[in-house]
Amino acid sequence: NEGVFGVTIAVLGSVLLLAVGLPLAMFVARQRPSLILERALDPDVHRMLYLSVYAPLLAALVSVIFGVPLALALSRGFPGRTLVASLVDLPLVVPHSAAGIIVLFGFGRGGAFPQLTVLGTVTGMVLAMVFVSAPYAVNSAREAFEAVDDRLEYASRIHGASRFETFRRVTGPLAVRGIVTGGVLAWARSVSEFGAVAIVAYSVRFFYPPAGREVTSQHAPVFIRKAYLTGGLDQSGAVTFLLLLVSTAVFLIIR
Amino acid sequence: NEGVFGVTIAVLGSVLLLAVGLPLAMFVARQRPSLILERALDPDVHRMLYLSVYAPLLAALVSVIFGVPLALALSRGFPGRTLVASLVDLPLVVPHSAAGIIVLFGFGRGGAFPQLTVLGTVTGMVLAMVFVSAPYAVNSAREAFEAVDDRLEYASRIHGASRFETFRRVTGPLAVRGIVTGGVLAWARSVSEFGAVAIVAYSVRFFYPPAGREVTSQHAPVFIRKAYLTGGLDQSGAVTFLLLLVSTAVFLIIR
Amino acid sequence: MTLSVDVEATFTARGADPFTTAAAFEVKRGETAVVLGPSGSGKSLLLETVAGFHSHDGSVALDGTDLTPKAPENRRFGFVFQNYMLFPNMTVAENVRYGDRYHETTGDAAELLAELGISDLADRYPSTLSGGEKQRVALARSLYVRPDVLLLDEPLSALDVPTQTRLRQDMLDVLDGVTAVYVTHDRTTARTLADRILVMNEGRIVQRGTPDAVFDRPTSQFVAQFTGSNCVPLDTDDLRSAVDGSGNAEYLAVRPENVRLDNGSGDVTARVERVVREDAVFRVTLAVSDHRIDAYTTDPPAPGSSVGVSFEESASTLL
Amino acid sequence: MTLSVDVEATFTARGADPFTTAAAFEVKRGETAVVLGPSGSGKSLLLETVAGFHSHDGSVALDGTDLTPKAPENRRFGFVFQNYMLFPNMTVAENVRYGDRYHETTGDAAELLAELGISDLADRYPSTLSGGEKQRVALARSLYVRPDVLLLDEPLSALDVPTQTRLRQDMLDVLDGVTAVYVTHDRTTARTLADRILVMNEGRIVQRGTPDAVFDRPTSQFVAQFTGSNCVPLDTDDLRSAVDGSGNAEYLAVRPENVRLDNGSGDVTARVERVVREDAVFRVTLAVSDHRIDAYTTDPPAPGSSVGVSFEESASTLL
Repeated sequence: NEGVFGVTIAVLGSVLLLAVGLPLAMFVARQRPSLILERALDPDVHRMLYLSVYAPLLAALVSVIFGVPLALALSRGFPGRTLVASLVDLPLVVPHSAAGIIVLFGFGRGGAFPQLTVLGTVTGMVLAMVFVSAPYAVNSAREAFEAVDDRLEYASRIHGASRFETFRRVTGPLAVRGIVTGGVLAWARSVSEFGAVAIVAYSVRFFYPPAGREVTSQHAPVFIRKAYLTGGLDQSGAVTFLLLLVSTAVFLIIR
Repeated sequence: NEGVFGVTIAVLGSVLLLAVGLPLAMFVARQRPSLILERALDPDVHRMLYLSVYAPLLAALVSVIFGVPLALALSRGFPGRTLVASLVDLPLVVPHSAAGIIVLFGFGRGGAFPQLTVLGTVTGMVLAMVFVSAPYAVNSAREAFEAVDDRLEYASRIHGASRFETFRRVTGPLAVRGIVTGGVLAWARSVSEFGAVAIVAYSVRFFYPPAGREVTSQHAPVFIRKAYLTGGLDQSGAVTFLLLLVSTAVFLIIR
Repeated sequence: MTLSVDVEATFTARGADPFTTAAAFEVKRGETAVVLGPSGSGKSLLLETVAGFHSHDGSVALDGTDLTPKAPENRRFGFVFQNYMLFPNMTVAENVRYGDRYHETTGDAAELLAELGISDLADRYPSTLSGGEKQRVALARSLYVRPDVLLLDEPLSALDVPTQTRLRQDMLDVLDGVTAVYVTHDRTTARTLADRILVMNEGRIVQRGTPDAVFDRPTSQFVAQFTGSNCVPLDTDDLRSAVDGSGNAEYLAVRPENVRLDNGSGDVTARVERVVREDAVFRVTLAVSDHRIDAYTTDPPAPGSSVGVSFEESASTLL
Repeated sequence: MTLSVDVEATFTARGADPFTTAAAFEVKRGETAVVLGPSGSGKSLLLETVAGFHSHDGSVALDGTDLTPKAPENRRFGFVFQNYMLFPNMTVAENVRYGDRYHETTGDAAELLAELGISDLADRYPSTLSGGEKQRVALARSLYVRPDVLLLDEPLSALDVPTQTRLRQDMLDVLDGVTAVYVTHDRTTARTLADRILVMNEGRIVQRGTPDAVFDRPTSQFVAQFTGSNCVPLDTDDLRSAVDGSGNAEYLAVRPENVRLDNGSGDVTARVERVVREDAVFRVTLAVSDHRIDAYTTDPPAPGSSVGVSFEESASTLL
């Protein structure tokens, strides 16, 4: 009976592990190194990688800079807090391409800021990324703030520190891990995003420092799909492999 | 000083709230009810909604049925646990369209199961969804299992219950909330997924009971992008609005 | 510095019913007032309210100056928490000197650490300390800011018994000359440290007075039981006739150390049910009719034997 | 049922160094062995190892039958936890009868609840109970399966003092005739409940014996201090000459209740530093040379006065 239970668990658990691990293993096994090398030397791929690191970084910075104060307010509570918390979580369940459509309605033509061009710009790309990734930055920081015992803040204040000083010397330093994790998660989520970016900024013109001028490229997930449609599975596989190296680096930072 | 800190937090926090809330508000405000009604009565939209609820449900079921045993094993610990936990989390940071490519390498032509057709099938769609959503089901269940005090299980066993009985009467019932939450999260994540599904199963043939025959449709996020490319922002906005109603229902279940 | 408190505060814990605590009391300069009550009686909430952490009705005043509108950081209080609440990201010395930049006059950190016997810990981080050491650091941190009033919330109750006993003794030196409000559920601590005791139950002060007054003359069944008195229902004739001339009382409250045992004589006859050795004395459990009465004695009778029991009028209370 | 334990187990808590506990002892049928030690001394780990929750070297045997290969559910033990560990998804009655389907003979749940004074709680859920009530339910749950051996891990230490005192008394009835291993850091509980005491420190048993033997004749400085004895360094001539004829001892261990005070005469002269009222007696802190000695007395001298102090040879130990 004991053994049966253990074996059942192991067998059932292994099925899911296969569903995730097998494609990954097959994917790695079926790569052709020559093709990967060729793509790794392609300037088009370099531009894509630059854009795919840089724009998510901007999005993560925005999410952290404005998300940490929001997280602090949420962790303390204020009237309407539940509503705001729900609003912050909403993008998590909005289908990805729907998020792109929503960003276009908000900031595109006829939207809130007529001077702003989002379609095909880095601005639009970053706005789409912030929309889908801000919840991660806010929730991670919020959990970190909530994990700080209220009475540690009491101890700080009763011994003379103001709210701000308490944040600077106690709450902030104790939550810094959670804030950084939130930023990394937001970055990773932005790197992953395909749907919203494909709608708002399929191809993007941006200043590319190595070339010293503006160039056009795509966000990595878009680039991969394009490679698949035009070059087939092998071509897109090589690009995916390169991108996975970057993703794995991100992943190791998170853990 | 006190007031300044509070105001600074409120102002900075509000910026992020605007970046998320403003597009949502503008999106809702700019919808045309007549167009929404027209789309709501369109049989094509019905097929899409059926597929977009049904396939994610299959994916969530698979993730829960095979994910709960894995979560239980992970919560208890075994040799290689850290490696397995990393493997389970990996899909979270794999870019969405890369996930689709990886699934094709694993289960597509030349993959692990030659008899299996994944390109354009419900099977492929569900496999892609499981790949991206299983981590949610596993992690939620795992956290729920870890939240059960070891000594509650000790108390069960010392008073005569085997491992299996302890799971059935104590650990399982106490973790059931987390398991259900994990299932709902996996479902919501599958509903949202655009990148992986667009690569593996852009258009899908499936049996549609109301018609009594096989039909072709797309997963909602794909359908939205198609509507945007062929019908413009207004057309896709109406479909997005319908889908958001469904998403919001999901969202309310989660909370 | 006389602290005057007259507050009423309501607190809602996550998922619990709202709980109201209300109290009016004064603590004179240099005195220690101990708030004694069971867990959940609202004594911690009261202390946190005095510190300014919760909004409340009424006022907290120091020498007639109303502190109610002041934020906690402007009240010049010290606070010692049950679970220490040392800043984990700072060394012991940094913890102690935390209030440095907010106070013009402070104590001498090195001297405080020496007095509390923890000079050698100055450069350690809190996570490496034992419970007793942590609480000494927390004490030093609070004393360092030379608080007008020191507030202490069950500072001993997370410690094991020998550490408790040692720190309770040292606490007497610490509190000497300090105006303090000390919250505890432990009657030994209350009796050791208090100049005045406020007994709290269900958010209200139910009795107040000197330790001897509260312990020897409880005014209610609750206080009698909580301070360790026997509280015997007077529902049998022989018990009633032995102690209650007027016939109006419902309970006899008498401390175990005031129950006299002798062979054969006494107010009533009791059977010895059990004899248990406590630190200095024996606790004898007696059965009188259907009731249990505890007595402390250094010369215990044999279990199962019959003894005479007498209650001195001067050392027992009718409720 | 004689329980024989001879085990060594190593445990690694998350992020901590591995900790090893080792002990060999026997508990005879119907006896209560109390493992007494400070927190972190490995006594809970030892108890959990005996229960079968951790892998270990050595063996656990009952009447000569080796239980080591048996899973916890096949050992026929009962276990009472510090934090109750009631199943929150079951009523009190369901908790008590949890072992029903795994045992052929069980106790009578209603009777057990009645004996423990909690009959009226049968249909309540654990979250609605007080700490004392929860622990009574946990006791009933363990007794219900008629365990060969009852293991108790600090069952009183999460309770407030009056509840502790009451349950400690009732525990005497519960443990009557039951073979039990009881783990605690509280010496009063140990002295009240133990047939034999095993004093544990740093993962090892450092002294064992009857309560009186362990409390009155500690064999080490640690045991002396942990059981509440004074442990005075014999580093001055007058103290040494007063008590130690041979001159080999380093410490004098003497219980506070065995320190005799009289005016003027006595082995040494001491100054009265402090007098504190404890429940039944006064704790007098004396200064002898640079050392502090505590004494219990019912007739305390005035603080600041000088008194003679004598240590009876029969009631003090040289270490």
